[in-house]
Amino acid sequence: MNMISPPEELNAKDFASDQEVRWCPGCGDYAILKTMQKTLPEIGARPENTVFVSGIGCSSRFPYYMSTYGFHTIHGRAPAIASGVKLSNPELDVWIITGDGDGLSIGGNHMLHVLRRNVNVQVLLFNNEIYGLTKGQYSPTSKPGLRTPSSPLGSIDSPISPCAFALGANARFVARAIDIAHKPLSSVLKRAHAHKGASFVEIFQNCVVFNDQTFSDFTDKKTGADNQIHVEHGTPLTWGKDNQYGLLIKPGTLELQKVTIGEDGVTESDILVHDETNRTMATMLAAMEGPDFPVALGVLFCDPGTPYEEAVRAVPKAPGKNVKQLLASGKTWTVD
Amino acid sequence: MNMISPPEELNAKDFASDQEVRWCPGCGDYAILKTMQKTLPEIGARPENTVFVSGIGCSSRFPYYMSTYGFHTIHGRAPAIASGVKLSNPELDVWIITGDGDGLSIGGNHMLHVLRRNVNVQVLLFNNEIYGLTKGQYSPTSKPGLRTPSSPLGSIDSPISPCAFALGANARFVARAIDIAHKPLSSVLKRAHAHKGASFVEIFQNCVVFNDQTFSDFTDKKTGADNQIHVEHGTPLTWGKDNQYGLLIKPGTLELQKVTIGEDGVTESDILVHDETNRTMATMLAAMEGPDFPVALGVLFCDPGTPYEEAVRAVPKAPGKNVKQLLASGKTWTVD
Amino acid sequence: MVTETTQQSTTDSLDSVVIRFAGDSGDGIQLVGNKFAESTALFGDDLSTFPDYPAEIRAPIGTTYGVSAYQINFGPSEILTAGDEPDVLVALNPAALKVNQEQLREGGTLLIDTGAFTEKNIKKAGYENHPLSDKALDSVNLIELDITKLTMDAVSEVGLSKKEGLRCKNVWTLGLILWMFGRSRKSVADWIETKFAKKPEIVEANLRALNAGHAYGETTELGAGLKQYTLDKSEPETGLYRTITGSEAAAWGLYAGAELSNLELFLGSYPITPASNILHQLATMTDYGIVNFQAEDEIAAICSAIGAAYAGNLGVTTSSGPGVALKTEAIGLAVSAELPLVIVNVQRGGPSTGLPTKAEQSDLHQAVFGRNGDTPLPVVSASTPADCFDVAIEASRLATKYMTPVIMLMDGTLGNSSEPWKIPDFDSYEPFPVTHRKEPEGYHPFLRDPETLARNWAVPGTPGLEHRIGGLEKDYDSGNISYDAANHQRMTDARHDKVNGIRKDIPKQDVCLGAEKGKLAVVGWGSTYGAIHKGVEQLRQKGLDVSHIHLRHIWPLPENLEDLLKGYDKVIVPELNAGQLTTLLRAQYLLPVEGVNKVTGQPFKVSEIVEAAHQALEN
Amino acid sequence: MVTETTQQSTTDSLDSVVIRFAGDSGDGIQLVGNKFAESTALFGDDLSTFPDYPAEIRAPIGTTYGVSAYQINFGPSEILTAGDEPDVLVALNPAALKVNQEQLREGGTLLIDTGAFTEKNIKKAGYENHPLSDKALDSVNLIELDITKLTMDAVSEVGLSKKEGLRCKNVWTLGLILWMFGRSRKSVADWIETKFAKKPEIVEANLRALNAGHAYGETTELGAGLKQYTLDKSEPETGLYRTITGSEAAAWGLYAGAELSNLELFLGSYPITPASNILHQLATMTDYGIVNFQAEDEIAAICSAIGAAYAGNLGVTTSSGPGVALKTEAIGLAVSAELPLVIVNVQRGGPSTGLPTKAEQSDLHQAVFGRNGDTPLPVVSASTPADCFDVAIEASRLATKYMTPVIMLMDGTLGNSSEPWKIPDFDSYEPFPVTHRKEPEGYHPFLRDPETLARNWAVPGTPGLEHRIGGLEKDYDSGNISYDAANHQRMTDARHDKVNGIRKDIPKQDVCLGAEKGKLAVVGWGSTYGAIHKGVEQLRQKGLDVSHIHLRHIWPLPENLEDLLKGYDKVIVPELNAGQLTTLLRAQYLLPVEGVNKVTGQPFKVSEIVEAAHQALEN
Ligand SMILES: Cc1ncc(C[n+]2csc(CCOP(=O)(O)OP(=O)(O)O)c2C)c(N)n1
Ligand SMILES: Cc1ncc(C[n+]2csc(CCOP(=O)(O)OP(=O)(O)O)c2C)c(N)n1
Ligand code: SF4
Ligand code: SF4
Ligand SMILES: [Mg+2]
Ligand SMILES: [Mg+2]
Repeated sequence: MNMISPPEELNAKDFASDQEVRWCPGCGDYAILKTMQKTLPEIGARPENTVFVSGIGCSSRFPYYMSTYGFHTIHGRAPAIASGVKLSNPELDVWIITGDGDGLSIGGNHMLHVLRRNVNVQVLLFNNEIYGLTKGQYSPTSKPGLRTPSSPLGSIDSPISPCAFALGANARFVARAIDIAHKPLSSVLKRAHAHKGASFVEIFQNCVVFNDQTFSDFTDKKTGADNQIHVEHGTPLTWGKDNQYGLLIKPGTLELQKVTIGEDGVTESDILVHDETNRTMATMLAAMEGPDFPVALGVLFCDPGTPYEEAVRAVPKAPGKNVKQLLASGKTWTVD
Repeated sequence: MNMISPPEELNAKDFASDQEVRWCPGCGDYAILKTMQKTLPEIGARPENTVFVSGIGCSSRFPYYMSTYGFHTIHGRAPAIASGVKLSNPELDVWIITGDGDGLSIGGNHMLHVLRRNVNVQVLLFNNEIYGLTKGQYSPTSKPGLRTPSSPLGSIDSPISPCAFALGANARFVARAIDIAHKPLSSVLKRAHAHKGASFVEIFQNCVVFNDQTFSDFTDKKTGADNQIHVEHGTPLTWGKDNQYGLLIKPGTLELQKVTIGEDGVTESDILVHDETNRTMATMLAAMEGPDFPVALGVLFCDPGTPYEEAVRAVPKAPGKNVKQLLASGKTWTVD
Repeated sequence: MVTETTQQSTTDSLDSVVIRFAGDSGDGIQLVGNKFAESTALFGDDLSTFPDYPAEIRAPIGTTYGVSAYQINFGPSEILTAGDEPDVLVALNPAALKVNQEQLREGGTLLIDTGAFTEKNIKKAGYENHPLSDKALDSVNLIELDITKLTMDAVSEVGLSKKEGLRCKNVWTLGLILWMFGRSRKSVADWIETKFAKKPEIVEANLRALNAGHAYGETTELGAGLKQYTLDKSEPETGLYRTITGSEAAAWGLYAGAELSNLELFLGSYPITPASNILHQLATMTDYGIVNFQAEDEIAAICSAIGAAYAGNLGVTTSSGPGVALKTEAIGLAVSAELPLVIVNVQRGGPSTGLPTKAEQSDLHQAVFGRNGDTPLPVVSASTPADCFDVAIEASRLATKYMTPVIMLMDGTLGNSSEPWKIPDFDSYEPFPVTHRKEPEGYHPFLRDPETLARNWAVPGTPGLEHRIGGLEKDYDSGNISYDAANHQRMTDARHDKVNGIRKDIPKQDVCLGAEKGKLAVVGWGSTYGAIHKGVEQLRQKGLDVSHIHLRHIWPLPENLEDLLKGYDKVIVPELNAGQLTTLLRAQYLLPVEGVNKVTGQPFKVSEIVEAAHQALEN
Repeated sequence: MVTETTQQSTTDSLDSVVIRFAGDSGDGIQLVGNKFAESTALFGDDLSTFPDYPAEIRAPIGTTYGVSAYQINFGPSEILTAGDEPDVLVALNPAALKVNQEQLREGGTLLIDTGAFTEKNIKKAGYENHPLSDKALDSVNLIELDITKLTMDAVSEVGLSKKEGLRCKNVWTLGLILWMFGRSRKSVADWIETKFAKKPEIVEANLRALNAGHAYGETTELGAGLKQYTLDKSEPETGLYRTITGSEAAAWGLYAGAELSNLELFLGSYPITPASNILHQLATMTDYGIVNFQAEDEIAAICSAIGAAYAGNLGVTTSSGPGVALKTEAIGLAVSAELPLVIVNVQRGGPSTGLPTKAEQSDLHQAVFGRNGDTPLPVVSASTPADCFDVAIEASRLATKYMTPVIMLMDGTLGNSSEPWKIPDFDSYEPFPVTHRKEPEGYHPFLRDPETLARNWAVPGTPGLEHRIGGLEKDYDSGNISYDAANHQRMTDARHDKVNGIRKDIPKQDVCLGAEKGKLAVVGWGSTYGAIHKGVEQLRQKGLDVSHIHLRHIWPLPENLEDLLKGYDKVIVPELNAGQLTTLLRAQYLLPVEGVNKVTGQPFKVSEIVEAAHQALEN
């Protein structure tokens, strides 16, 4: 299946399908789609070797807008279907597109297992903290108190953190990005693609219609910078407009602390350095939230292991094994 | 439903049903059953107010042997059914009995959601790292390489850690015990019962028929002591036959280190003290495994929050609200 | 039927009228439709509505797939369908015209907003040429108004942004239409004032638009095109009325079922179109003592309801076809454990994700046959929006009386449509209170009532009745697990007999129109009621010997149905599926009933029923 | 039939014999049964087996619910069932006697191990009095041996522990039975040597026990009770033989289907009794190029297979009723996306968890009707263990040729039973190679073959054929999403026509015994084949005009079936369910076919078929 492709250079347009894009005007999904279409040529992807598998939801319409192979399946099951695709043909680049409802409500179990098995696929979870397609009910990531048609007095569910869940599920690549921030999103997609094994990417996606601005605390172009931190392996965990803030482990505890560089004698060299191979650190970073802490973006965790499909296919077909051989194998006797 | 019960004292026998117990001779399930039957009277439980809900599996036969209310349901769905029971009648003590297959394979999603919602139930997951009832296929907790009828060349799946999963799922009570260790198991059951909200307890359970001795490294009566640590809130994390070992945070990192007290100048006061309210610590403890580290037992994490059923039932029925009132509500008009 | 009685558009006095409002989904079409329906109901007319949403949440403005429509049929006589063909089509943009134009009846009135017929919009709608140059429009009564401009003029003084101002277009149009049919603006004005109470300038703008639209009709002389229509004054039965959608009626009926059975209502549900509205409705009713649980998926939803039933409540779960498919295994548990449960299926177009916003009746086989094992359960179905109330009560009655899950079939059309409803006297409903068992003497969980065969229902919390149940086969005489061969046969028979016994407890099937025997019976179920009824009415008016039979009880079928059907020379069964009730009736009665099948996601037209009956009579 | 031809226990020469081995599940009963079957097959007899496991993994020793049994019917003539009533019952403990005693035919031989009939064991089995004092035993040929002691004596010199020594009881018994029927010990001895190669003292002990049991028969004079039986020598067709269970045959057939279609085989499965054995079998075959995936649940299992099909493989999923219930929604996706898939349902007793280790045919309705929407798919069923091979190939053929999921029905009896199988010449199987589309010109994903109506199959990795599919309705002419009303009808019709068209591509239904018209047809499907066939054979031998028709194709039904059935005065349909094929035939043909129904978890007895036929002929 390793297609020898003509060497022409592809660009974003080559990854756009002829279907009219049907999200609400202003939906964050548009930005993600654009970034994906721009990023794929940059990583040398070929439309014929690329497959997008999605469940059901606004986000899950994504495959229709790509000129690659695509399968818009049923609610919550994209990881299972994608596993079948990847195990069948490990040469394919398989991307899973899912939402917070699709991937963590009805589909939570398949998400758990595709991650722990480490099937070499990229999972992009468009988290808008709402069920968009079904007109705005609260989801497992919705903030408590959110009023929706199914929670008119405000949601009482305590939410789940997608990245914390993925880390608990033994995922070996966990990252985060914001829909409209093209560059960081693109670089996270590239890292996810490069990672051999299951990559989990949470994308904060704004639903303008049913949950507008739910992430604006940290995504706002003006004020967001102070509330988001881009983590990078081997680099101190600092942020803010002037990189003035940093993270420490509160001495003698297992808790993070926010400090200002230059205050209380803190210098840049005191700041905790990001180690993306440390699951504990990733878990702590994933748990950070406002107002006291910034939201962590970028690759929180990356610690590769054998991809599942390689292990599954470790036993190749032995020469001569076929039905005839099978029929004659084992205990037989002849009547003559 | 708050039954005013006669004050007679109950004992273990009062919690045993008249059904013959039908597990394989030597199965760890027997010990768990015994401990449960002994523990319930000690915490003042009443058979009429106690409900055991299980899925399908050897472990899930448990309810039949209790003289309480019991519901042996379908594979993987016990958390959902138990949620319905508890939301319907918060006065009931609801225990969920499940296995590693029932609770983490087919039932992983319901497990995730009952934990994150924090429904006030006790979840006991009998982990024998195998599908017992269906005659011994590998499960999501099986060790890699395990040969079973469905993995004749050895399982290639990378397993999941039930406690790490529960912590990632935002569980607020996570504990561990060994089937045949009556006292620690009993005290964990008591803590789980006392905890308001979802309590998750992993019980290492030996399947003598299909996965015998899989935990013997740390459960063996003779050699196990050096390979298990009983954690206790506020107490230093030490273990070993003579409590000679202890845990530290490797300075400047987010990694645990095993030390021997008295060696390299380490004294007991240097040892990390268990803080059961710290999710990071719990996550690190849950991840420990042999041969370098002991297996952590006891209450790894406990940090109570509002139980879900209280939030659900926060709006009481308003006086006068009934069908007639409903029919007459809103916009109506009269034709006369 | 509308089209038959109002042949000319110039007629001032009508029996009934069908209006179809259409525009971009951002144009507030559903609102206009709803408010017009309200005014009309208050006026005393009977009516039936059919909201026709796009599948997308918000498709790009101006595209054909973003068109939203709302059809209403109203008049003084009995109205049973939303009408075959609109008499009046309101098209607020070119895409709306494109999608709906064909439906307008010949000679009907077409009202368009020329302000929205810009070149850009025309192109977006996919027209090659200017749509108004279409020859087909020659035969319609075309009214061209620049509603965009008229609205902006009307609201200009309020000082809104252009965008906000344009939002009032729908209300302006509503004002005009209210004038056309002599309906009062009061309820609309009231609604505007309450709705935007916190934004006085929005109230002001909308009121101005409403009045301007109305005044426009009154003061402008547009010739024959724009004129006022007079419908005969209705004389409905006296009583208290409201309009109600099927979803509301179902939600209320479930609550009524709980009250009549003296149980708490527990809903476990997971959102899915078109069933979510029942969840939404019940979610607003927590102060009525309803426990609502939005589960993580459909399986958890039904399982939580089963848990609630085990704990002594009326467990309910609501979904649509794909969601019900997921519930199959759990339904089997409820059958085996003999727990009461109501499963509402608001059917949509299949297979698979299918056509989520369109209606179909294609889950009947799933409801009756779709489980592993011999797993019988009762199935009931509702025929009109208001009927959902009574059918939900009936489902609750059967579930609790017979300790069984019951499937209630609705469909998207029923759920979303509304009709005026004479509020029933709830005291006239027979209660069916449940008594949970309390007596330990002689108890075991599968002790059966000798008459109904229902097992007794003991609830956790009751001293002395502790017991264990599950999905394994149970001993008939003790309720303990049993693998015994003869016992399995006995229990299988008991489960069948229990459900079959319900025949004796449901009304004999009636003939809702026509004679009890004769040439042709048209047998239907569900939302096709109106179309079939009107069709049969027309046929009978022409002197043809046709009867209409409409089933509420799909399983078990009424005791007398076999004999009843045998009294006709011919039986046809119109269904919005490929012939599912047909299969059932043929298998049960070995009668050569014939299907009339339509699987387009659209309801039957009255004319289709009439034609099918004619054909059947001829052959 | 056995019972008819071997009325006296003293007969030395028999046509066929039924032996039932029974003992504690720890006694190695299944092993004894299997090994006896093997020796018998090697001897050249035909045979049919019925392993009857307890539901518990290992119930406490000595209890009735821990009893394991293995029944084998063998002889020189054609053997089709495991036999109605054992001629010989071996009971290795009191519980085994208790559970099985009633089945022994009058005058049959009962062999018991008196060493196991201790007071404790007798009590554990629930006997009030000593079981051998039971009057009912007067009419049987009772052979009491202290097998426990005889075994211990035989192995005493090897120096095993008592526990290990006792484990040889089963092999001692096997030795004796092999002697009784003149079967060779060789294959058993070979097996012992290979199996325990690493434990020479275990080999030694078992060989001694085997020989001792055999010698015991040869040397002991017990009177008429214990004697050697001579069966006529079989003359089977010449060829290469093996024994095969239904599970093995199904696994191999699926693999053969992949080879014939030139595809890779992908299995996505989740363990469930009694379907797991197919998974186990395929799991041993990774070196045949099979991709095996044990999924997290049944939904993931089928979804992975759908993914594999999308990627161009033969996707297969195997399960039993409750698991298939969970797959329902995904099956709908495969129908809508028109992807090939084989879904094997090894049916078990329902409803719900039901009787997991017992067989039933109660998932036919689920297979044919059990989905939301109008969602047709082909259903095939296997009749004997070896037939599973051919039917799995047929399922693969239909799936790939018509681009559709296919359900293959088996049941627990078929899956676990074995029979000697003349290994077919695989070259005689017609290949049905799939060609994935490669040509971009004119491609769209829902282009159909004009004859089969199958859409073309393009696979990811193919340049120029990139496309998107899903569960929403698709435009007939482009494959893009379409909400168009007329298109939905067209696609619905196309899906029905495609599946109905299969009628033309399957063999005409044959009559497997008897005339093509006449008084009575007995119509069956699945594992009831043997009982029906033997029953009809007996009836015909008595000169009665009865025919046996056995269906492989459940949906669509063979083209000629209607006419065929109309040629009989009466049609009865024996099924291990409450009448599911009956419903289907009645609905299709409006024929008054009557069900003969048994839902006990046990197979039909030949005598039950005979009796039902007699009744039908009389009425
Ligand atoms: C089996 C099934 N259950 C429910 C639905 C209805 N449904 C479709 S999408 C959706 C939730 C979508 O939420 P999310 O995954 O967050 O996607 P978003 O629309 O927010 O992008 C639901 C409940 C369905 N299509 N199928
Ligand atoms: C829907 C469904 N799928 C599969 C099964 C078969 N099944 C029963 S129990 C089980 C796994 C049991 O494993 P576990 O939960 O670990 O319990 P254990 O027997 O080891 O205690 C399986 C696969 C079933 N009963 N129902
Ligand atoms: S509803 Fe929300 S998520 Fe869906 S398309 Fe509209 S803006 Fe996007
Ligand atoms: S199979 Fe294993 S888990 Fe099941 S009862 Fe036997 S020993 Fe226990
Ligand atoms: Mg979402
Ligand atoms: Mg287990």
